[in-house]
Amino acid sequence: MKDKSWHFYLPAMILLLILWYVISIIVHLPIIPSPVLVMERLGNIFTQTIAIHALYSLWRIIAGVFLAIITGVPIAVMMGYYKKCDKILAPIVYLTYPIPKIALLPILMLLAGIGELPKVIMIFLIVIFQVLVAIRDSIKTIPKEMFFPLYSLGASFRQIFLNILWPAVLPNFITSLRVAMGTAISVLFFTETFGTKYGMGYFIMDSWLRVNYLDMYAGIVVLSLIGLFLFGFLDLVENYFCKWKKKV
Amino acid sequence: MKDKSWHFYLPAMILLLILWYVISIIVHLPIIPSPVLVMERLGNIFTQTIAIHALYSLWRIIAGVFLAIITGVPIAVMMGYYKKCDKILAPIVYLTYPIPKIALLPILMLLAGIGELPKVIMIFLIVIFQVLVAIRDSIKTIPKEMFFPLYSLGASFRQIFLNILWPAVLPNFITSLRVAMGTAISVLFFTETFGTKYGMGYFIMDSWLRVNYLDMYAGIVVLSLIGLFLFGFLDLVENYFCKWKKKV
Amino acid sequence: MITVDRLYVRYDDTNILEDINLNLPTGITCAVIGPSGCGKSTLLNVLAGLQKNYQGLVQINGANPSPKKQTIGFIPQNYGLLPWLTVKENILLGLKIKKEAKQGLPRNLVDNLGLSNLLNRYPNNLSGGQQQRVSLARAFALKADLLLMDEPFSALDAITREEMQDVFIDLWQKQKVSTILVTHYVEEALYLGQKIIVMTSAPGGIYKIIDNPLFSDKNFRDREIFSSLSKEIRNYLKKAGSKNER
Amino acid sequence: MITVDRLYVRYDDTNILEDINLNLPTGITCAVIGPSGCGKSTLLNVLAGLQKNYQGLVQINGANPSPKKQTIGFIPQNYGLLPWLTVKENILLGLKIKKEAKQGLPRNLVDNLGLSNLLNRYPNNLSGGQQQRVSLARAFALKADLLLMDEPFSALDAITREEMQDVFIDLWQKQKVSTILVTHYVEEALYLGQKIIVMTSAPGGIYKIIDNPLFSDKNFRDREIFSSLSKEIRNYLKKAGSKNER
Amino acid sequence: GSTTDEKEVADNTKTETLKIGLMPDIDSIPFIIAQEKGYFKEEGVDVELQYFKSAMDRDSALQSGNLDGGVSDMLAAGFAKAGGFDVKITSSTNGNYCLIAGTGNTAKSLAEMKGQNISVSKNTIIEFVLDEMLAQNNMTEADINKTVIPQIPTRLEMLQNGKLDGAVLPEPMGSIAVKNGSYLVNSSEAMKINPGVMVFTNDSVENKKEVIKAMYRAYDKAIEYLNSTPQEEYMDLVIETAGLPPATKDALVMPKYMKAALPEKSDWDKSINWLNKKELVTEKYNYEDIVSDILTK
Ligand SMILES: Nc1ncnc2c1ncn2[C@@H]1O[C@H](COP(=O)(O)OP(=O)(O)OP(=O)(O)O)[C@@H](O)[C@H]1O
Ligand SMILES: Nc1ncnc2c1ncn2[C@@H]1O[C@H](COP(=O)(O)OP(=O)(O)OP(=O)(O)O)[C@@H](O)[C@H]1O
Ligand SMILES: [Mg+2]
Ligand SMILES: [Mg+2]
Repeated sequence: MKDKSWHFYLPAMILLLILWYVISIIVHLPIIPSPVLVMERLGNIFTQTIAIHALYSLWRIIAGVFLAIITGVPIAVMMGYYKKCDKILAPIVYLTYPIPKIALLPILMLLAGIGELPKVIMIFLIVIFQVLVAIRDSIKTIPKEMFFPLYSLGASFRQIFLNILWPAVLPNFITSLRVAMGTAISVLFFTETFGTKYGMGYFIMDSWLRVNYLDMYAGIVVLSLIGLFLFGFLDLVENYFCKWKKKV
Repeated sequence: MKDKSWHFYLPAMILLLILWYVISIIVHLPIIPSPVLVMERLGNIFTQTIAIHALYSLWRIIAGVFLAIITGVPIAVMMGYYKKCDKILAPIVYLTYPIPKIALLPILMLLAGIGELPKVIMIFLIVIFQVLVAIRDSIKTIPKEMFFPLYSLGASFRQIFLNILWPAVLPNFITSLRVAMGTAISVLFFTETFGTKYGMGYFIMDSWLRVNYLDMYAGIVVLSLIGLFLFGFLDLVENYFCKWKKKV
Repeated sequence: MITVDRLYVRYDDTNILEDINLNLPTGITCAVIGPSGCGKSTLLNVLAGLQKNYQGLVQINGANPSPKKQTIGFIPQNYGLLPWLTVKENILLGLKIKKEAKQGLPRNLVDNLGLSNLLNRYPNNLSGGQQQRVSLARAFALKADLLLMDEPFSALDAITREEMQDVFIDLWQKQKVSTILVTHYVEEALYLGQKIIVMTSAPGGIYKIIDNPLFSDKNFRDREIFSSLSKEIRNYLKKAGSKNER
Repeated sequence: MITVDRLYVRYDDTNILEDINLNLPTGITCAVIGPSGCGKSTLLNVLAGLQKNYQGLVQINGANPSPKKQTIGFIPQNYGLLPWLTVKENILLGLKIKKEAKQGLPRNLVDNLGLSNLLNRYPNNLSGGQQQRVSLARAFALKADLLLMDEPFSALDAITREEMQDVFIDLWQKQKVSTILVTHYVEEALYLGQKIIVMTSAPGGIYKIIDNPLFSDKNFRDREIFSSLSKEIRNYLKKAGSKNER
Repeated sequence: GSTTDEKEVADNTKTETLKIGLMPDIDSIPFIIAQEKGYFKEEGVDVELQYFKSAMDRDSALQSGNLDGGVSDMLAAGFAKAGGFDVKITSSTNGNYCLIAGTGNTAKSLAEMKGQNISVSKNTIIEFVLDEMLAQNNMTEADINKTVIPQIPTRLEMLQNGKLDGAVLPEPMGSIAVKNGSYLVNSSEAMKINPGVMVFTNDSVENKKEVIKAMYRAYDKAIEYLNSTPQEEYMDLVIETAGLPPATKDALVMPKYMKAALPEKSDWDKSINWLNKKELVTEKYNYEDIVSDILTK
């Protein structure tokens, strides 16, 4: 966290706030409220209102992404490592990836009801493909010589996974998680608009509908901070696990 | 295209169709129509109706992704290569990436109206971050020894870009485009629902609101095929430019 | 017992190895020497079970080469260290995989190879010669049935090289492990190989197999036969190389 | 004219190079020899302008080492080939960057290095020795002001190595290019170096600089002074190595 | 007399386009007819109809100046006003919102639906209508279980498949559900509340007064046409243009359309009360604050 602490973000934050402020003054419409007013509103409603929404969203994102990881990584590893697996699964992935998951929402609700499950599943469905494609492709870029030491030791697949596939893919995996997190946050807008009264997606959408732009922007700010928090967490993970990459 | 031709996809297609068929029989509701009926409908309406929608969507996706590439790649390269650039821009990216772009629709409409422009910009805004993060991260993973031959020749930045950065990053770039394409397709649902009567997003949404599930599924099938087409195109590009990667 | 019978290896449409025949009893050390690009590494890869695309019969102790059955200590030409493991972890990797890690780091070996101060470094932060010694340590620690070494001392200076050669000789004398090593140095071949195989290039084949009386003789340079034998081998090498283009 | 004055290089908190002082006139060839991990590659990196983190004065023809001002032919220890370029493109890379590619591939050089049949291959499909020769071709094609070679012949068999050494000597005699090469072989140092620098390790320093009368003498092995000189250098090496741990 | 009047208007407004946002519901039908039958042209106005799939997109377009006005409702107008957008209600429209009991639900009245799942979209006209119905039955929100599902087709689908006990649906979806075997419990029409309105930005009301008036004349012509023509004659066209389900044709009985008129004051009072009570809007806007008398002046 050394170089990703407050004074890493502070200048950028201030810059963005100034930019926002200037635009809000130029446009001078309630559709772009001044950041001062938004921050004020945020301060007023955070603890009573937004905090609970943020927690709901956080849990759904984490659950969805977690599900995507534990099912996506094994499949991706198999696809990247075993040509045969790839031959069978790649066309299925290529065919199903572009299916617009949002259009499947009615089916999902029909099958999974309107509780927490379909929301998590929707995040899962969208994120898993990104994890899948990124990991599969990055396993394929490992030069085959990299495997020789382990092959020549007669390593089992598990050992190859632990000693080569996983460490080699980790940086790309974290990148794909970064991308997926961003997507997961966007997806909240589909998933948190039905069958719930909580979640940042619900909150922002509701504020929008109510033409309450102050609330809406306060929500956007909080969502960005959630994203920032998740990104920062990934940075920590990367620093910890990819020590060997550190350049002098 | 050798190993990505029809007989690459055919088994998967048949499998998915069978799966779909079985589910449609089990559920037995109009919301999951039989693929036979959908294909029939697709055959009937493709040329008069869907083709034009598909073309509109294709152009918007390509325009948005193209914009994202020509602005995103240079920024990402600077960020990945120059530590200082990264120091300045990374926090901005980290802060703005999680901002839900959909919530910015009012602002976008304010700035760009409701014609083609905001649709392309929306795709651009969502895709550029994925390209940015992926390329930046992958440039950072190039081992520094890789640069030595060019450094020792006193190469200019342009030469380093052309000879190292670009070829080294290309495979990851294509992966990120694959992921981004999938996202771009999902985004159609926000972007094509206002100010237009064309586009697959519009078509599917319209069919949905009309409770015309046959049309809706026909649209989903076409959208998947568009995705497939774009993926196949990326495969071709990869095969062509990454010849050196081919394994024996 | 290593048996190779009519071995052919081809990439694309050209033969890399052609009609290789070999019979090496267990416990022998054998030096392979030959022109650049003649297929020495390829031959080692076949024996290590890494190159599976070949024609002909290859057997190690009566079975196909398979690292699951035999314990093979393999030192590839580019050292084959894993960049995300420290030196220590890299050395222990083989033992870990063979489920013998509990016996711990072979301190003696590590000392002899001059690695004691580098144990917590990552390979990227080592010099070429240091990396090569880590690779040696990994293979030697294994107590392998078969040792395959591809130019194992190439990145070492003359003095260190000789010390490492002695480490190997010691090891061999204790464990009598069958060894095939590729080398570019006639002297090295004469010191370390009971048999010396000279290969021809394009396509790679066996030009001559020489029985070497100088093996493991510390003073082999001073023996009478040394200069005649080394001249002979250099001659073979020249002929083998000029037979075709490199 | 290469001037090095009180050069220090450190990683983390340990000195890798300590108090290096050197004065080499233009057009000289100089062989560097020293124990594994003593800092030879680091020294070359400093001279090539790749390692910028150093203390002390380093000047090449009166200016800081900078590949933009001088044309430097650099052969790194790991060959430094770009995997996405064919052999031909790799060889031409230097010329292209120095904007002299229009003169085309130096056919003669490529023939002498035995690469004519490999021009359309990618580096990953080459043997170690072949890769090294491609790296040599790239550096030699450049008509460099300064040639820095890190163990340039280490992956070549004895015969090929001697041929390549002669290619270098030819080149040097035509262009009188200042050269610093790292080698592990006393013989190689004696054949290719007008001066021979012996380094100590941990931290790396200069132990001795020897003027070598045997330089470029094809029959240097038969000269009287050869065996005494090579004994002397081996002795220095031993002392330099034992001074500290490797 | 009237012909010269029209000419004058036509001359004044030749260059000005009126952009109106529509949604796929029956309020939009008169506009489609007026466009198709050329009534707008006859009145000399250039009206551009923009179709939206969600209220949010429509409101964003309105608030970002891409529309002059649109088919909307009193609650949206109240929200906009509170959000700082000066909008004016200019007339009431003819929407209808139905409370439907799901398939297999035996309830025949709201009172019998105590404790059941009733689906609405939150903070919208839909929820407002349901709350009004509850109030009429002396019930409160706590008596039922409100389930939020914003997408209308999804609500319909869940209702028809027995995943919901009830739902409030706009026309023509309500009629379609009834046609498919669900039971119509109550409707806004039956309760004589009508929160559906036309909304214009204050800017347009002030600067395009004549254009809007001309537009309303064409609108009234369309209403005359609608009320005097059998619905088979125009239904196909309307379904196609508005984006309504094909089933509308058989299921929907067109309501008696009213000519453009100012909305009832009581409807506005109910709406703003509801907004205030739910603390969605704090100010209590008067009928006069928000309704423009452009039609009557
Ligand atoms: N993937 C490949 N595709 C085509 N040819 C290859 C491939 N790999 C190696 N070769 C060729 O096979 C031959 C043998 O290679 P190998 O690496 O076995 O040589 P070697 O004897 O080890 O040479 P060196 O002493 O230079 O290491 C070489 O001519 C090389 O060009
Ligand atoms: N990134 C690094 N971090 C820390 N120490 C390093 C790093 N790179 C090199 N070293 C150390 O610096 C010393 C000199 O390395 P260098 O590569 O210059 O040695 P060398 O003389 O070329 O050795 P060799 O003959 O084995 O190639 C070595 O001891 C090495 O461990
Ligand atoms: Mg080899
Ligand atoms: Mg070195």
